[in-house]
Amino acid sequence: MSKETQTPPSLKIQPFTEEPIRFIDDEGRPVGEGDPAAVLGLEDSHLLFLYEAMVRTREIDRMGWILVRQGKAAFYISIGGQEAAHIGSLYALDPEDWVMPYYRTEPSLHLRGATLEEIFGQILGTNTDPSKGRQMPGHFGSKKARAFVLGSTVALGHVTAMGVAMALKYRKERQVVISYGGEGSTSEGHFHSALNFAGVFQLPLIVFIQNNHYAISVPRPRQTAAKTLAIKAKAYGLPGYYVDGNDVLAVYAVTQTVVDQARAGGGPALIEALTYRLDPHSSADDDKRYRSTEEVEAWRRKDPLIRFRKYLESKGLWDETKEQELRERIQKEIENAVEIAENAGLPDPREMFLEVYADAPPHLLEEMQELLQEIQESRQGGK
Amino acid sequence: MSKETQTPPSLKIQPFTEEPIRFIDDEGRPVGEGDPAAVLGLEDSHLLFLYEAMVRTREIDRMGWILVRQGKAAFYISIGGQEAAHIGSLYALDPEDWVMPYYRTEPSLHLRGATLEEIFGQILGTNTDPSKGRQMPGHFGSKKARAFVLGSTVALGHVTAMGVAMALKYRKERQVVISYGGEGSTSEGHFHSALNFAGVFQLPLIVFIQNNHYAISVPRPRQTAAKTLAIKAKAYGLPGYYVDGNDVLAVYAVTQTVVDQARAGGGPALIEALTYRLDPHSSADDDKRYRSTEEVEAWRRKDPLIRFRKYLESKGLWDETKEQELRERIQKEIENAVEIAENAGLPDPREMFLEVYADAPPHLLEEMQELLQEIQESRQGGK
Amino acid sequence: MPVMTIGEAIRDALRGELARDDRVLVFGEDVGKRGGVFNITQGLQEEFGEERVFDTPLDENGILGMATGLALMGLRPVAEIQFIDFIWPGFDVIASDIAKYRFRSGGQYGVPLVIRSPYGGGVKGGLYHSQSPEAIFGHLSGLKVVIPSTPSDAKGLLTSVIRDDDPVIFLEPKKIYFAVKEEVPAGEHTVPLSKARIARSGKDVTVVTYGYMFHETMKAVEALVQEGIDPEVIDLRTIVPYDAETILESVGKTGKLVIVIEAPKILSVASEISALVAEKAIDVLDGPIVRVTGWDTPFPYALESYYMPNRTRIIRGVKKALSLI
Amino acid sequence: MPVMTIGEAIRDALRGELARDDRVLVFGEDVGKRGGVFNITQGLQEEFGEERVFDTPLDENGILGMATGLALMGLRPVAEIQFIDFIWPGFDVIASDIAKYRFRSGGQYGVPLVIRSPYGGGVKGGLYHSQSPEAIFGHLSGLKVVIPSTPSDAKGLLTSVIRDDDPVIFLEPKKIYFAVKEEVPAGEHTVPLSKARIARSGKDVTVVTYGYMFHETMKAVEALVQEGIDPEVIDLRTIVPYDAETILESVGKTGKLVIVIEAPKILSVASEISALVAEKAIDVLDGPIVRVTGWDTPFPYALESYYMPNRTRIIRGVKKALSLI
Ligand SMILES: Cc1ncc(C[n+]2csc(CCOP(=O)(O)OP(=O)(O)O)c2C)c(N)n1
Ligand SMILES: Cc1ncc(C[n+]2csc(CCOP(=O)(O)OP(=O)(O)O)c2C)c(N)n1
Ligand SMILES: [Mg+2]
Ligand SMILES: [Mg+2]
Repeated sequence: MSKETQTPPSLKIQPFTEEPIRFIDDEGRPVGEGDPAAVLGLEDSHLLFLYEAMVRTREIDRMGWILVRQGKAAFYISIGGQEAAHIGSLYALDPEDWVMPYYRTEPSLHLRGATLEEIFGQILGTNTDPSKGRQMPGHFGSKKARAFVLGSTVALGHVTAMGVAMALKYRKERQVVISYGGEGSTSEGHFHSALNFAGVFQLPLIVFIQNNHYAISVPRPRQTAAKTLAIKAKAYGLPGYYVDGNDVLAVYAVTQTVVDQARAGGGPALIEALTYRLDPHSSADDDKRYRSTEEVEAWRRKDPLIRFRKYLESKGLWDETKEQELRERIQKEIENAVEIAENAGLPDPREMFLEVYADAPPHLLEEMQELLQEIQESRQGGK
Repeated sequence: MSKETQTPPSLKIQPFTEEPIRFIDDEGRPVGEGDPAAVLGLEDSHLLFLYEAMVRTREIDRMGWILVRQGKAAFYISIGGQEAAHIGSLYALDPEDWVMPYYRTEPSLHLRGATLEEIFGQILGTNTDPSKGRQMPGHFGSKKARAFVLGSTVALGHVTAMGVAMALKYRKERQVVISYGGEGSTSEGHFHSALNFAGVFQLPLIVFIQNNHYAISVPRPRQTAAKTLAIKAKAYGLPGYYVDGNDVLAVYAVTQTVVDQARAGGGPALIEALTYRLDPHSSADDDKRYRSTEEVEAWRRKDPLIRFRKYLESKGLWDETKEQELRERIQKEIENAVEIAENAGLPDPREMFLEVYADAPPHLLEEMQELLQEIQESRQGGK
Repeated sequence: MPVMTIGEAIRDALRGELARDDRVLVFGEDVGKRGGVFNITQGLQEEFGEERVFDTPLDENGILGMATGLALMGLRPVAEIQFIDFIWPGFDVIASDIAKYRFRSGGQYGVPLVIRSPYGGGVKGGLYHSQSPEAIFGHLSGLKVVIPSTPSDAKGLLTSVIRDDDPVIFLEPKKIYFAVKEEVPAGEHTVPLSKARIARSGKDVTVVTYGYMFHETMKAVEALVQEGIDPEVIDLRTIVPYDAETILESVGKTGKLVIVIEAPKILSVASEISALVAEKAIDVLDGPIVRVTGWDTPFPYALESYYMPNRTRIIRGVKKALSLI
Repeated sequence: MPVMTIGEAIRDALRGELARDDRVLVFGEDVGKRGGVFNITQGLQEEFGEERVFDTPLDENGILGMATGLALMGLRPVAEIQFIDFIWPGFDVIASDIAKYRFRSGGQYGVPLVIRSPYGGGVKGGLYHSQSPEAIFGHLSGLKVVIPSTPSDAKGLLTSVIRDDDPVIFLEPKKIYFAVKEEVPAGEHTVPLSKARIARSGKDVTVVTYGYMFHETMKAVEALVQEGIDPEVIDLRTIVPYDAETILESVGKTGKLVIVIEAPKILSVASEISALVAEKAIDVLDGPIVRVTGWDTPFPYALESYYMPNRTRIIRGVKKALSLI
């Protein structure tokens, strides 16, 4: 279900607010005048689509954790709690737009057509991964979904996305590129370079920061002395928006606003979405060491899914039966996809040598032969 | 002549002004109420000291260019036009404070006790250079003058200076560190890292940006879309001051304000001094390609030396005879110093190998022997 | 003597130096409450306070700039880079400042500092949590590069590098942080830099290695000995400036040389050691110098076990050196 | 054929590719009106407009990120880094993104781009305008590194790398930008990558070199020939992936090998070439493999002429290889 909406001109979203922009409160009640859906020109079907996308993202995420516990995945990095920030912003894009993911983006890219087999292939490192199991879980990208394949260096994607935006401008395309990162990513030079160049060249780049309060264990105030992250846009002559990242409608509205601006040649923007990571940083983390259960529990009550569901219920669009039905349907799809991904098997070692350069040079062909020899010997001798 | 002044509490210097802070105008006339010297608590002797320091800086600079023309120096990088920005800010420091220079700082470090022989030794690459001729002209540093020895990477000094400030804080010293750079240096990640860390740890760091309108040929608007460079401080939760860099009193006043704040534990600040480079970027540049003679001439009329001299004359502190006398005196000192520096001879090649590590490892001693052998053979055979 | 893992031995060295010398500061991402993502700095912040052991923003460039400035002022910073793969945003500080400060200042300033970081493969970390870039640091004149392979060396070498007057990159083989145990001297314990360790004496072939590969090599040696081959194994310990003397002496005895490392082969430490011997001791050599290395590809995730040198690959390498295959 | 310097030949190649292919963009610091600090891009902005040839902010990280993004989208960026010594602020883009993009994406994406930069000593540039860091790039699997030594190669190789589907670091020996002249083919001219050039045939010793050192080597050769020594000189041209075949064939003939480069010795390209031969052709060698290089120190300013390898040092190196000293 893709939307055909455009931000209605009546909608005035302001940069540099002191408080995050919100459309619905923690209890799913509209903030301000009128029903937010009406204000945003979103129909019921759009709202339901958004909710389903968030639930899917959550369920994919749950399965990620299960696969680690089952010993099938070596690692998992969660998205739990940040679904609204991802889905709300991705929803503002056209299919032709480009996404520079960060490691928490993986499950949400299903929204852009990445199949469940592909996503779980990535998590499991098997042949259904479009990137052939080359990277750790969390590093999903797919050309088909117009999502680039991120590396692990925090913030590096921002500066590459800036270059992508430059290409779009040079080619006079009407597409935009959105680059994701955590609040920790604003500390790296890549963030600085990306926004500075984007400002100078007025590029169609949106840097979308998920401020989830922690960079692993390091709390937000240790990341920067700036009051908000959005204010950092001032350093580059850009607008910076501060939005409630657990309010999918607000995230959508703000993103749609800047996407429309960028598409119209209005240049780049920075968005800070205030959210919270409900799970440990990754399957290798122990978050008890640096935050209290009370803090986590308090945020669990602000779960973006619960909040949006309440809103839908208040509009009579949702109930427990629908919820059950949805979860079950998704669960089945996921289980099926995991099975396919698992059975797809390990990538062929030979390809490793063939995809370093466009054409494999002699020394890599030689190394490939050595490896094949070694594999044979190991099989014989047992290594 | 060192000052014993402190910023009078009456002086309210504000960050983030739209226009540069000024105390005297282009014609040397006071701006605002009262005589700036009185407002700043500067006595006549202080004013004359400042003027002399600027003239010295200019004359050292002139000699730098002459040495290139004479073929004695391989390269020179000018300070002409930026004397007020350098001298005004250095004057706000205590002798115990620390300076991270940039390549245009060299002549002005004379103010902090670097001798003329040392400075010209650096420019000529001879034995009176405290750094033993290891670097190109412009890369002067002297531990005695509490000036670090910069490398050539633009902006790198900012991030090192941040570490120095951290040491000062850890040691609970009352010293501060000031780090210089051009407006181009604000584009590098080092600037970002330095100010971000300085903000988080509330360090006694002043980053002093000389906005001289060009980074070699690249004009200021191509450097960043931000309205001012001072505004970049907002990204780090810091105050950013915008000052007329050709007004030595304003530069002094602003720097003294932030130095006092930093010394009192008030944390870091950013200063943008608006100035202009009157000469080509360096002896290797041809500035005709990227700026008009008219533009340069217009700025020549705003020469910080002329401007301050007019102010002194209006106060009856200066006249042409004094000027002549001063210039001649300095000229003699400089000529004398150049001679000493020139005659000091080339550094000993052996030391190259001994100062890579604290103790030279065997492979470097071996290479040293090879070089000595080679020198001998070259002498015999002619290379 | 207490029995420790490499990780514990590193923590012990840090604790010892923090206690002994108030110029020592430990900082990096997540080194405080979290105790580092490998728990190496666990408990240190509690013990020594937030002024001595602290978290930084997520910016390696800032971390390294901070270390440089601290060292310039006479402190002894020990900066942690969470994974060596993430050091590149700060590489300019290393290449342009740290490695050259003493030289460029004509000896006026030095920057005695330590950059510690886990490196190497074997933990299913994929491209960016597995690399072995020691060659890159080693090529920058002015740096020292040190890699321990045993708990005792981990403690002794780290203590030595913290006390050393030069900047050091100290790389910790993460795969064996908690896998190898041995007795480690309690209290002060230093191991001299630029001195290799002859881990096994032998007469047939010299095998130079370091880090995790040392252990993989010892497994191969076991099998080789079964076949009647008697290798000498040298654990290099300091990668630059390395102990040429020990290597040349050993090759003088064996006439054969194999170098075993994890990194890609081209322009690697294996190439350097080979070139040293080919330059200085070609006359004693009576077989090819064989480099057993990772492949010249980025480090793969799913196929990690196909990438890293293992017993099989090492045995093949030694046999090549002995012209047996 | 027109006579050109290396600098002119590079400009000619850029002009040719800008004209031929609108995917080619040229950018960097001061490349526009200023025409680059070495005047290499002079006139190109006027000819092709500000959209094709443009100045950037002073930030190598931004420049390289821009190049990567452009390449991902199918353009053919040619980024100039003003001096290779200043590339480090952007090194993460190279090490983590550019070198690994094709591999990590399983071939979904590639980043065909060129990073051109002046490198090497000889212009009194001191520590930061003289370095030769080709070994560092060469160790990063996934990059190509190319260095021309003649005008004709400068044009042909640059044209080839712009058309190549892989990312390339193209290093230009700044000392001889305008010092060497020769006839250069007009119009389209390409030179194949990974093919070394036998610049002089000889039978006594193989000398592998590249860049400015090629010319210094030829001077030494002149003197050596006088003494009755007949060297074969190989100009490597592509540093990685290098032409092992040509080197091995030559050493097969001469049995002696000297490598002449400007960079410090440790972990250098000289070490790599030496290791190649010690691994694959030890049996044909009958003398030490000698590395003639810059010293393992930072690059000095006043004493530049003592640092760089010159005729004397090369002659000594060749004689060592021939066991004459
Ligand atoms: C350059 C770099 N340094 C360190 C790391 C290790 N690391 C991975 S995620 C992370 C924290 C990121 O925090 P943030 O940007 O806030 O994103 P979040 O994980 O909270 O979504 C760190 C330190 C890395 N991947 N890259
Ligand atoms: C990292 C880096 N890139 C490029 C250069 C070459 N370079 C030297 S000075 C300069 C311009 C600096 O401009 P700005 O910072 O405005 O200072 P100004 O020279 O105008 O005082 C450039 C590009 C360098 N030294 N370092
Ligand atoms: Mg975070
Ligand atoms: Mg400037």
